[in-house]
Amino acid sequence: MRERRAKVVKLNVINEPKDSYTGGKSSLCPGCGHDQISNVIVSAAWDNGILPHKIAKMSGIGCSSKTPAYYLGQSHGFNTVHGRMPSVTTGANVVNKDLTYLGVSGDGDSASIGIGQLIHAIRRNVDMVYIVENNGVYGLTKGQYSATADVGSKKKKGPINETQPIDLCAMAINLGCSFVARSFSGSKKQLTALLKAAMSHKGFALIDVISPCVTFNNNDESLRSYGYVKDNQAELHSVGFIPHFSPLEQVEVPAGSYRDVALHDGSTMRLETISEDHDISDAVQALSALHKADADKKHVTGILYFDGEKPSLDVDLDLHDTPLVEMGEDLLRPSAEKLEEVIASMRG
Amino acid sequence: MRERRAKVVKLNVINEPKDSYTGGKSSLCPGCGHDQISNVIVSAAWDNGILPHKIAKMSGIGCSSKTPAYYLGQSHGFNTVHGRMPSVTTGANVVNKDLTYLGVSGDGDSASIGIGQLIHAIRRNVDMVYIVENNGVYGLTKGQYSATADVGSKKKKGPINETQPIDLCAMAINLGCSFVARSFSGSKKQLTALLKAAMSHKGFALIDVISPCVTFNNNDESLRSYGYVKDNQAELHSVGFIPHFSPLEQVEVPAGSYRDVALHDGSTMRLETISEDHDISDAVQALSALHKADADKKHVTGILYFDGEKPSLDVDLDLHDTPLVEMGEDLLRPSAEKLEEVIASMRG
Amino acid sequence: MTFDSNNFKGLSLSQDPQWQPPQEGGRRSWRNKMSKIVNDFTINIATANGTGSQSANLILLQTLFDMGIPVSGKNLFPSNISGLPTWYIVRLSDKGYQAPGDRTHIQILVNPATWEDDLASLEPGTVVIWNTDSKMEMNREDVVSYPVPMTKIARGLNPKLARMIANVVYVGVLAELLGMDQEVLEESIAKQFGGKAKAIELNAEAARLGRSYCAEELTKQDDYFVEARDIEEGGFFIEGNEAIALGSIFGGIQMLGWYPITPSSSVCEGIISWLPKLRTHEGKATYAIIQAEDELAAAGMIIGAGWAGARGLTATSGPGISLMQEFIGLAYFAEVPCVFWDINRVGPSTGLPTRTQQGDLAMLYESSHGDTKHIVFMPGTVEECFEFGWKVFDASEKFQTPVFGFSDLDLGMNKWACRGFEYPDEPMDRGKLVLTQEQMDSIENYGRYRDVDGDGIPYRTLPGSGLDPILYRGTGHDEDGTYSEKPEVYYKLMQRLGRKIDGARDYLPAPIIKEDEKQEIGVIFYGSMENSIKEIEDIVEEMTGKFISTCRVRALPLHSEVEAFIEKHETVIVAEINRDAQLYGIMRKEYPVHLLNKLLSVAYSDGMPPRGRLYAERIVQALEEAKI
Amino acid sequence: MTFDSNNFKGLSLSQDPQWQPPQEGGRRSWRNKMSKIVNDFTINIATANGTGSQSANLILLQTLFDMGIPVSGKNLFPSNISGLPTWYIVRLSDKGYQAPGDRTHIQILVNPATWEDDLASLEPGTVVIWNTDSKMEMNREDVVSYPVPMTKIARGLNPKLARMIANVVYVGVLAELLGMDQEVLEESIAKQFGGKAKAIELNAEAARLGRSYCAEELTKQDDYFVEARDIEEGGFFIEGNEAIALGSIFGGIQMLGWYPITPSSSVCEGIISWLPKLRTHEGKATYAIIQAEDELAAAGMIIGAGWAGARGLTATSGPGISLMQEFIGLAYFAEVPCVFWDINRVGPSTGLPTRTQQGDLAMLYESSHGDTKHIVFMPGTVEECFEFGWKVFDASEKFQTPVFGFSDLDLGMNKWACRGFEYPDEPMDRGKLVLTQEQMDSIENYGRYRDVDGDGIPYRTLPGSGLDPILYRGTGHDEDGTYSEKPEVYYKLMQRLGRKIDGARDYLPAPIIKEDEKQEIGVIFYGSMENSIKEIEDIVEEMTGKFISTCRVRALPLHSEVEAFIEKHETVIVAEINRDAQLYGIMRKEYPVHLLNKLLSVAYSDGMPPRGRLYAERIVQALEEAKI
Ligand SMILES: Cc1ncc(C[n+]2csc(CCOP(=O)(O)OP(=O)(O)O)c2C)c(N)n1
Ligand SMILES: Cc1ncc(C[n+]2csc(CCOP(=O)(O)OP(=O)(O)O)c2C)c(N)n1
Ligand code: SF4
Ligand code: SF4
Ligand SMILES: [Mg+2]
Ligand SMILES: [Mg+2]
Repeated sequence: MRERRAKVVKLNVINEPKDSYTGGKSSLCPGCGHDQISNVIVSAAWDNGILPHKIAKMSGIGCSSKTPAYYLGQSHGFNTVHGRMPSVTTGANVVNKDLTYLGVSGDGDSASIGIGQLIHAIRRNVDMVYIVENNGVYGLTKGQYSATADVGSKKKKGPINETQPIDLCAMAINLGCSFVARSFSGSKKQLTALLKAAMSHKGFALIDVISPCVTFNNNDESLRSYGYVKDNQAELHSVGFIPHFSPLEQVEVPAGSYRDVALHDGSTMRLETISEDHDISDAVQALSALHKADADKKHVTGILYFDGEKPSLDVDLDLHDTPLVEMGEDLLRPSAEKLEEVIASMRG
Repeated sequence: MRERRAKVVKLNVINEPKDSYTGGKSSLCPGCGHDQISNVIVSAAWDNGILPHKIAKMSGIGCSSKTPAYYLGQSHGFNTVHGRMPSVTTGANVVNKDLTYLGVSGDGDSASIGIGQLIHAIRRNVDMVYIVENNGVYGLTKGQYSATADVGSKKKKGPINETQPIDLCAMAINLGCSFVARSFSGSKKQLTALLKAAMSHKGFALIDVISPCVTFNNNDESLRSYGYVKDNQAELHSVGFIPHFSPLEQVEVPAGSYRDVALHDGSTMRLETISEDHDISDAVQALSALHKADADKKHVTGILYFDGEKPSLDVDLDLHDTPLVEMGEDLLRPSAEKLEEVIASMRG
Repeated sequence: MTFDSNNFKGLSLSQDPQWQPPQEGGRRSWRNKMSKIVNDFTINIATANGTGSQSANLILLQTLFDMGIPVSGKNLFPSNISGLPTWYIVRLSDKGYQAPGDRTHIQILVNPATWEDDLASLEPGTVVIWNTDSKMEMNREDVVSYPVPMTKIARGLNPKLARMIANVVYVGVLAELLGMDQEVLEESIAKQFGGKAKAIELNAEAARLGRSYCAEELTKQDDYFVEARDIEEGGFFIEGNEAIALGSIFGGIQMLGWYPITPSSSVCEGIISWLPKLRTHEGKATYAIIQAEDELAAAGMIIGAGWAGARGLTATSGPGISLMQEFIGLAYFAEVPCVFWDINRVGPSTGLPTRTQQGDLAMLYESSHGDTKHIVFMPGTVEECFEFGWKVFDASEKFQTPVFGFSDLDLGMNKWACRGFEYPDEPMDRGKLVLTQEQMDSIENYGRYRDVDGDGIPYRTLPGSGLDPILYRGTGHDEDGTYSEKPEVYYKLMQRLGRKIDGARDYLPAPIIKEDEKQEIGVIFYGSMENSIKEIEDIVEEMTGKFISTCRVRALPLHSEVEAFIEKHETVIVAEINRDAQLYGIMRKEYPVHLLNKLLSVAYSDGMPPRGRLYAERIVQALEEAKI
Repeated sequence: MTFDSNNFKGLSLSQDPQWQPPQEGGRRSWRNKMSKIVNDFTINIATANGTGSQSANLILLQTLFDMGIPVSGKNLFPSNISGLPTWYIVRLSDKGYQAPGDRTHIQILVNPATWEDDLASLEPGTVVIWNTDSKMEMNREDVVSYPVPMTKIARGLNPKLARMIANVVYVGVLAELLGMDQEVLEESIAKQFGGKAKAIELNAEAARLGRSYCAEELTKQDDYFVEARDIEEGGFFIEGNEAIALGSIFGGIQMLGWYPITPSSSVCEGIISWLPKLRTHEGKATYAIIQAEDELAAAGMIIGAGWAGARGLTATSGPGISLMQEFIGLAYFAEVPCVFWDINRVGPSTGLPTRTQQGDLAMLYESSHGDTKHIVFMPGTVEECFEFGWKVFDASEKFQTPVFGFSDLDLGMNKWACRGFEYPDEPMDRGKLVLTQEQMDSIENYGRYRDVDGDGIPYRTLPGSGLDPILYRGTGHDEDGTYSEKPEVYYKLMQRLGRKIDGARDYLPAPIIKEDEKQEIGVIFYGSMENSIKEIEDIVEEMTGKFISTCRVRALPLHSEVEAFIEKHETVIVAEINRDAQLYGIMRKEYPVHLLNKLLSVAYSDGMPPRGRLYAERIVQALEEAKI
């Protein structure tokens, strides 16, 4: 009998194959930026060698927020309600601080209905990664404008979109967020590196990822009509027809330089990677870089701000080393004597 | 018969006495900073010569939000729900753009429950004045910490208050708010000037006013216990005893210099008025000034940022000149012929 | 290990857990029967969303409609954007039945993802038109099989758009098979693509190719046919949500504050698209539209608008209603007019966002904490969607209170045949507004919250008018609006509010009652159940030999005629689309006990539009149980 | 022109709009009567908040209590911080009545702001002890007037603190007038001020001065006296909210997420102050406390904690409950344990934040959109506040669902006499948790949402355990937790959830039933009404000669014994503190019709704690009307 050669499966530092980090089949539109981010999550978690079941996948509601079903199938997760993932994660985090909390949200979820919770999670420095899959639109409800920056630089604006977009990175830096980065769904290498760093960071790590919506985010006014499509056969199309796109090509921009990326709708977007001179501990410098990029109609990517010293919420709370969820009745229920003492003190 | 000399009543440009701008008797604690702000509102509205009934007083919930009862008795107003005054004001504003909307809120109302609405009203550039009567605590619910900066510089912090405060001015500047100022309830002159300017501004004007809570905001850990008081007879005091204080003395700080103000609890606070060189059109400069002030444990006051060009929401909406509320059925209900046209178009 | 994947397989109409296949003996042998079945069958089209099947299905629907055939279409779509299973159910019924029927008679199989389950769930004898290019097998012998190379035909026309055009091919096949008028079909295609000549041509050609493929390659082996009928003049298709949008505009909407959520978004998007055409004055807007940051803000905005004296509206669905609870209480207590449309989808929580239900009714009626009670309008047809679209504003301003419109995904997002809309027959009722000093002087003892007329409805002034200003508030207040914690002031205020809403009862739309002479069995229902009631009636009659009277409730609080209806009948069933019998519950709470004795409930909800047989069987069962 | 000002004048107990002064003939001439009235009268103390009167009043209460006299105190305070009118009502009653009585017997007048109204509302013969330094007039001849220069006496002691000490002076006057034990009084002062010697001395001296002023300058002209009684061992005073706080801690609370709101804040502040003392391990916390940014976040946090496997709790009041609606639906549908305490204040909207009501009950029971139903615990005593404080956690984890605790301002923020707390008599019930692979293997066909045991309650694993991970969601899901829109999957899930909550009925605290032999009249009530029921019983008996049975409901869904109670009695009245008869409404919805025939409702709410006579009269009236 011939010896069967086992197929060589690459393992990570904790001897897990990459398969242990994958999830279900995506039901997003072909070409959606969000799927690229899901792939990065799989890679980064595998690279980092975290036990899959020690990760908690959290999300709100939206196309982006559906993605936890498409990665880390061995992790528990919670696809919560629209815009309120931060609070649910906060509650989970403080009772089980030993998990790695990986939150995924959309720009609608984060910058509109959820902005209050996002701000307060940042303020508390909850130990979690928070990825905004930012496409400038409400994907799942079919293309209404969201409150964040446009992905396409030449987007024509309807009256509503005159409204100044919210730059979540600038907001976070201003709030003293302990880790703030921006990236692009098509920059796999950069994003993987950022995500790995974020997962290792103790504290709140915001990664705002530009993640084009191939179905609704395009230059035309009629983008809000579900039937609109973007190739030159546009007018031949039917109600409810969503063309298939391939994912955007990988773009990696060296530190300090920029690249123009062509989007599906034909527009381009300028990505600049922040230079190596950038002092990530200087909030004002980071804000200034963002304001400048805004004025120049480009997006600056990379780690923008970092503060490794800020204690995270679980530390502030002075919790016992054992996660609260692992404590038994002996620690959770005071003794009968204690009750007697309490009552005695009341009797005065 | 002798001629009776009428008492001379000072009138403003529209021939109204100041009395036309006053309100009911305050029920706040004696010495509360909020009452000083109410007085400034009366003066500024009178000075500006706005018809009292053309002002709309809006507020949320809190000690601060009660104050609309104490000024502008001839104006309609709406004391809404906690943290949601911006949306109510937005709705009112777009249907009657001819009123001057004067919103008053607290730091709990604005920086916690209401921060999302505040941000989005700023983003839309709703034409209103928004005063935050900022005391660093929840006054009406008896002294819990709020999410904003402390008024006292030496405040001892309990575990919760390790959390980094939110600087609403910095947040607003970052969002591109069209008018951002900071002041102090005891700086009547400065505050009056700022408020008059804000009322004349077309767009969203944020004035963050440091307004000490004499009852709950003090340096001691036990400040959250209702019974705590702040003079040297502290331990003699009873449950539910609230000492009476006189309002803080007026402090006017010349541009570019600073002054240390003694608060009721014995702590001091450093107020610096922003220098005349400050370029109010430069957001990054303003942010930098705020970040610096924060590092130096002082408060910088004055107009911090201004953008007179940004169109306000009502302009964005391309509204007819006649306020919507003044339109009759002729303009509001399309004709029967129009309905026929609609139906015909449906029949295809 | 479990996580969600795309398992949407096998949604079929006969999946009600209670449903039983007909007994062996009862099964007719389809091959022997040669009688024609005309205009009385159901076509189920299984595709994936994002493929453009929606427009093919609408062409089919329009063609049948324009031939004068009573037809309805239901779109069962998933909660995503592209690639997941979607079913479209076309019901032809000379009797006018609009519910999805009991079974599928003709199945179009295009989607490999649900192929096997769809096929497995068919009854013997079903006609199956299937895409031979889908690489799936047709492994049933007991169905009438029509294989069609849909993709190949489409690819021949335009390779790039084959995925899309393949859908029109099956429309062509159906046209030939059932005998649809080619001219009408081509007109429908032209309607569907507006003026776009190239698209019209492409699609018409695809339909023709489907048609000729059928004529040339297939032999008719089934009994299903369509026949043209007399055409009702002037009818058209419209979604309930668009009808509400138009109604709102003819109701003088001044402010729309909204946040997107399925299935309500199209109310707002309808308003947004029609307003510029209908309500521009001197080139400027006579309305304001704001997409809010969330539902709380949307509610706040319309309350602000109402406070300022304008007609504000928002539309949302369950999750939004939950988020608006606090604000709704404010509007109730401070007496601010404003309109909320709830287009119900399946709850609780995020639930099934693209499925239908009447699950929010109880919540609307008693929205917010404390003692509250609200006015709810419940349209059952697209015509009523338009009518109530403007009437809600009058009610809200008349009673100075938040008013709900209540519809659902089924009524709101499907296209329904419509006879037309009646122009409002009354001028706008702005309620007890005091606009001038003269008016003010004529009111004895004015106070914002004083019940001057004894009907519980006070007068009000507007900001900016200079007349009797007050500080509105959500806290306790006396008749002048002044803050008060006095027990008797609060008690009196709450009693008045109670009387005010109660007094709206008979002002609100009366129920639509169809009475059988015998007055034995009554069925009370509401909203989109209107589309199933005729079939329910007929099946109950068929099963029991008894005729039923029906009473369609159209508003809360309940009109006195509803009570009279119950009074008259021996037994009355309340049929609704939810688990907890929500309208029945309201009646149990409010009606005299002697009426409750004859009140039975049939409540059922699984996300599907109400099927006639299912409700009929449950009604019969309830009647039988009640007799024991 | 109207806006709110400080008009809090004249809150008196007899201001019920239905209340009528006794008829002329019935009025006893107080000057002739010389009989002693012992331990059976009501003292009303009218002050302003922020003056320190609260501690004087607590000293008075404690003194009476320590003399063994059954006594209760109600604090009627305004919704502000300082300077507005406040009334404190002390009821002495050997019969144990704890409701505010029908009238004031002794009035302490200190507050000029309400002076005139307070005075005007007194019945002839009332004793009035008034501060002659208040610059107000005493213009009634028909009362027993005791003028006392309270401020002057206080100023003599400590001029700076005179405003505060003046309050203790009236306590001293009362002590002398009624015959209170000086030693007990001084002990009470010592208790009140903990170890603070200076404060004790100052206040004791003020009380002594008041006492001697009374002895020396006033002549007793009234009939009111106190007499010491046998002291029940070990009793103490505690607020309901603090009892809940302690109960939660002995229930093993792991996470508190909260947002301040009156009257619930003191639940959280109680937890916050006790936890470090009771639940520190190796110098570290075994709990996490977060003051959230709003109620939505507080709800989210405890849901996150529950999802992760911990016991999370929040406490709020009506407005917070409204804001939490969406999240509550998520917890219901995704089956996440978490505990919500609603300390009811007066709604709707912001309402009367410092007044009491049972107005949120109906909302709690059916919280959130769609079909839902929830478990509600309703303590009626401080002992139960403690007991239910821990039991809610067990119920929530057992049934994997949000559980409500329902209390109100009256029970929550007043001090009540308490006999003590019983240590939990059962170990913590963490429900069907699968913690090991072994356990997992022993379950046949595990699925997060599979009803393995037939009780509707599935098993669950925890994040981090490595056992059967799933993605929790608020959308439709099958038994494995996988996303599903299938009709039969949804239907089955909703039926199971229905059964699960329904199944909790008899697990929950049974009603407390006190049956009269005749079983003629039953009264059903709940919560803080417990404190008025005895008096209601006695007055009804006095008025009708009939004895009543009582049934205090302690949880929803309703225990089967409640139904049995109704079954047994001829007529049953449901008495509650709201406008819309909320518990009665739930019974109308759920009970068989034959029971409804005998069910009557007495619902009343004006912000005041329930007065015995008011309810008794309405009960008698309801009984009479029912007989017609
Ligand atoms: C309370 C509530 N409001 C509205 C919705 C409807 N809704 C679902 S997804 C979504 C927006 C999602 O946009 P975003 O977060 O940007 O995600 P994307 O789909 O673009 O990835 C909305 C409004 C909801 N589910 N719940
Ligand atoms: C929804 C809701 N939650 C909580 C409260 C209770 N509440 C009343 S005022 C207040 C805080 C007010 O603080 P702030 O806005 O700073 O005003 P201040 O009293 O300090 O002026 C809170 C939490 C409420 N009224 N409504
Ligand atoms: S709609 Fe946009 S965001 Fe959503 S799945 Fe499709 S491409 Fe992605
Ligand atoms: S509690 Fe503080 S904020 Fe409120 S009125 Fe008193 S001093 Fe002012
Ligand atoms: Mg998005
Ligand atoms: Mg404050």
